[in-house]
Amino acid sequence: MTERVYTKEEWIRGLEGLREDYTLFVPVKDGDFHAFMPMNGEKVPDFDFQNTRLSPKSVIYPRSERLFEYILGNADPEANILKESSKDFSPRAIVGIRPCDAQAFQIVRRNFDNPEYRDPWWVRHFESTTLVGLGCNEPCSTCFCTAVGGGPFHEDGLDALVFDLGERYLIKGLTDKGEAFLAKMNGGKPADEAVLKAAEDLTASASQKITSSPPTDPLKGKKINDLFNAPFWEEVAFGCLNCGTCTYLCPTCWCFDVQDEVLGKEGDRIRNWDSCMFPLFTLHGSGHNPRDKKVQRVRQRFMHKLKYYVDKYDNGVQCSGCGRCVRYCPVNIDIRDVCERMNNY
Amino acid sequence: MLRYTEKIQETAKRLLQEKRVDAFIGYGKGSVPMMNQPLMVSDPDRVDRLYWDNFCGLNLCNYLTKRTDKVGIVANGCNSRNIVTHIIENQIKRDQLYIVGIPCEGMIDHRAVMRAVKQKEILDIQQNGKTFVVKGADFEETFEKEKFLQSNCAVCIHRNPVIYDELLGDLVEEQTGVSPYQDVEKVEAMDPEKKQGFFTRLISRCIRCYACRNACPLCYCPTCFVDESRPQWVGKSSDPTDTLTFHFLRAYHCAGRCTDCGACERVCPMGISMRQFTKKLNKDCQELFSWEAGLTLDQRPPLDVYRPDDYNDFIK
Amino acid sequence: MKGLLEHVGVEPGRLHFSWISSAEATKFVDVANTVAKEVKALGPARYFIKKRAEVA
Amino acid sequence: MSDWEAKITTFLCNWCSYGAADLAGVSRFQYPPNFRIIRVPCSARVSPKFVLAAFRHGADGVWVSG
Amino acid sequence: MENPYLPYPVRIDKITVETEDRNLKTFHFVFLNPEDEAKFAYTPGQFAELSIAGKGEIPIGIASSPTEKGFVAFTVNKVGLVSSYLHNMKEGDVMGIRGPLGNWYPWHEMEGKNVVIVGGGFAFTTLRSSIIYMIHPENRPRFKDITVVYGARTPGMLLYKDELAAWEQRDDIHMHITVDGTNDPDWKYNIGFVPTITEQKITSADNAIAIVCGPPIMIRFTQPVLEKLGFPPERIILSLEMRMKCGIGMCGRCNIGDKYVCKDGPVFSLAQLKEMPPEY
Repeated sequence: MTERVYTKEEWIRGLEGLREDYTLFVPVKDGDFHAFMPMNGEKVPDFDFQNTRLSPKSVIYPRSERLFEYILGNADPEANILKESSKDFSPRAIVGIRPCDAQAFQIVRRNFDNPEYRDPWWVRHFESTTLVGLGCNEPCSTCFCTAVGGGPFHEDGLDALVFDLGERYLIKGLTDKGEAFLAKMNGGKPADEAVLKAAEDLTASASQKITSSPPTDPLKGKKINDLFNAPFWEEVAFGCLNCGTCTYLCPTCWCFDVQDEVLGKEGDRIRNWDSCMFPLFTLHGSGHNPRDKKVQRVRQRFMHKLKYYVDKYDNGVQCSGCGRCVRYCPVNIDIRDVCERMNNY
Repeated sequence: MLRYTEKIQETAKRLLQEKRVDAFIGYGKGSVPMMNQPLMVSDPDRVDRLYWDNFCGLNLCNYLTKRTDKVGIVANGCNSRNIVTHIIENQIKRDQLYIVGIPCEGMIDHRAVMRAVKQKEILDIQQNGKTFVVKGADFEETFEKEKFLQSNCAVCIHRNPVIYDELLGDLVEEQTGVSPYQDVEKVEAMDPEKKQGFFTRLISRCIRCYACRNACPLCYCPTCFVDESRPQWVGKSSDPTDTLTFHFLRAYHCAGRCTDCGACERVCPMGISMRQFTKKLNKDCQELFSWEAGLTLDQRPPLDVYRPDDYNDFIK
Repeated sequence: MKGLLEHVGVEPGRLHFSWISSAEATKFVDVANTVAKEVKALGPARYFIKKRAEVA
Repeated sequence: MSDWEAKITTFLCNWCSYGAADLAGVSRFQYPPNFRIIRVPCSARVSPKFVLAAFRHGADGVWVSG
Repeated sequence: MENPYLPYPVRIDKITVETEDRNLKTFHFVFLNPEDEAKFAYTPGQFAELSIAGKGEIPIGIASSPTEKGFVAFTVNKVGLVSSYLHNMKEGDVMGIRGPLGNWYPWHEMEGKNVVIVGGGFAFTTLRSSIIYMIHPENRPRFKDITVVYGARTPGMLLYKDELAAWEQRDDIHMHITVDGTNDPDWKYNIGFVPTITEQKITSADNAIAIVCGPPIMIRFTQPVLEKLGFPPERIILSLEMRMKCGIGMCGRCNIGDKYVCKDGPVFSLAQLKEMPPEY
């Protein structure tokens, strides 16, 4: 395992040098908040941030993605037959991804990469991406990664992890992908004991700072139908506007919609993010809608994250504790509060 | 503004006990600073969850649409104007409502506060009349409320509720001398190409989560035009033209009905200022029809009626 | 409608409204000429046209 | 750009302007050929969606006439 | 990497109008690449996504049986954007099918048992597939008595009329065809709702498995009838419908509790459904 120390200037220079080998996605200040954007010489990476507004899931799983293309008509023998769109699967790296967001990819992976089917776009994008994490020295008050099996310096799901030690960065390679990334990067020197000790202390103190953590273990023992019929859903759902903010900002929400778009004789089949908050999500052709009411949709979202996923994969909840939905829900529906209610029911 | 909390609780308790209403809709204190939660209370013993402060910017009218029971609701200026619009548009009946009016002094823009503390994490906010104190892990700063109003509140000239059954507190003095349409005028002065650039940039961040549409009390159509598939008016991807079409038509559907309550901007997770669309229409309504939405129950909105003296210069 | 379209940057001369009775063939021709002239003067539209979706 | 011809989507009221257009045709009046006419039962049938749809499909101009 | 979203190109070979209201048509598809037919190996009860370039995809139960070679058939009701477009397509047109998807009727468990099939309306498609499959000479010995109750609103709304008549003639299958009502004086079969006919004609649940497929209202009333006859919930098999996009358990919309209708279903036993939230 490589452990190297970089000054902050060296680090940025090192990243610049990697631009030939990787498309680098780095946090950039964009208006009021940060976003992961390709490092292209114009945008200055800014690693002094709490977390990006949108999760980096869009690097691997874009908001809208062209899947197939085709031509229409009768003249061409190839007409009406779908062809896979060509895609760039060259190496990418997300530098500065928070451990919670990296863990989220592991959660989502169980959906997109399973023994029966593999989603060709998600899997190839994921496999070509190196995740270089940045530990959280100062977790937010809305963070609860420790409650869902993560932590501010959690290594699972990352290929390399960066510790911000004030003046310098310590970077640890964690997987082959991470080691390859480090091997290509210029600068830095091997880490000494003192630095490693500092990183350890930082890890311990950061975890201490996470105060809100509803336990998620009791969820497993509950019965789906009991929770489903619990009386608190009406109250939880009252304020909900049924907008897609929570699902679109969430790093672990993966639901999508497939749409065909045609212009003249050419068409595309496009995949867009979708949200279980929208009534259209489950509307049948017949007009029947099994989740017609707001309360059913809100219940679906929380049950999916905190119960169905738990039962289906037996691998924790479908939440990485990033706290985005807590902060940005316009009506302040707090997943921690819902989790407590489910625990106590 | 905090002083209203107790009064709201008392009023709600009384109304529920006297069975004047089946439920009472107000705000509850949120679990994170600067976020409040719309709340419905039907048990008189649980009114202590009701709350009021400078962050009650979400429009409660959303929760009135097509209700059949009797409800009490807190209403400041813009809430009350939307209640009027709802009544005119037959979304709820006047006699179902018990409106508890609250003279409003403007809501604080949480984004501006976050900007002022350089996006550092805010742990607590204390509101003391004209100032408020923001506390974080390693800082504490005092700000003047006046400078941090939501942009729609800063130019609001209808702070007092226009319709109510009971008023909590004294009416506040309305602002005068504000010029509400400065930003619209700035855009109007641009040439078409500049305008195109301005709006393309404005909505470039949009992720089509429809929070603006859903937070808008005017958007209650059973099927929104973006969801229609036959014909499909607008594509569902994040394509810029589709996004622009969505914002354009959403705004247009609010023409003559928008009360500039600011809910759309407040809820936008990407911080898009979509009032740039609706305000232009508000300005046109003001100039062409001398109309502001939601001020009276006796008149239908201008795009709803025909009058022989309607402006028609644009017709050849 | 026209107001907002112009506001977002569609040139004023692209959208026209008129009232013509069924007997006013000459007025129809006049207006048609004006409309065509104004639109031609603006050149081809580039804005607000749905092109192939700009997606990943 | 010399061979470019404007495409103008035109919504005409069945009872008014469509009649006028018809009469113009019958009377052999000359008018420009740029219009793609859509007959509507009343010009009030034209919703803002239609106008936008026309622009989205690449119309250079839209003319609504009652 | 194999792409589970890529449809196999097919040509429409034959279109049959099934019902008097012309809203149901059966489409026979032939694969453009013969090797795709082998890949599309299915079992009765499964469904596939019919994919039309420029319009989208719809999940439809497979109406043909794997014992019928050279084509696959689907019976489609005209309701939405894609199905309406499909109804206007002609023989010879090219489109796509993607599948087979989902699970199937529990053929292993049904071996050596009596099979009761209860169907209503246009949900009869995968049941047709099942019947053809079971009465194939190779498979027939695997099952004991086969009883079918099939109903529609009127005689004109029955699917596969010729085949129904042919099955009626056979002595290795008991057919009970019924309609809700008819003015036809020559109607020679039953009149009455499916649950009623089921109650009259099915006499025993001994060693029997029931497959029920039909509109929700029919299922709701048939269920107690079967239970009264003595069918335990694990031996009542239902096929569900849901809005789907991907058909492979990824897009997230067709779940009922922790089960996806597209991947874990569409076939569930009543016993399974009782453990799931009633959200369908």
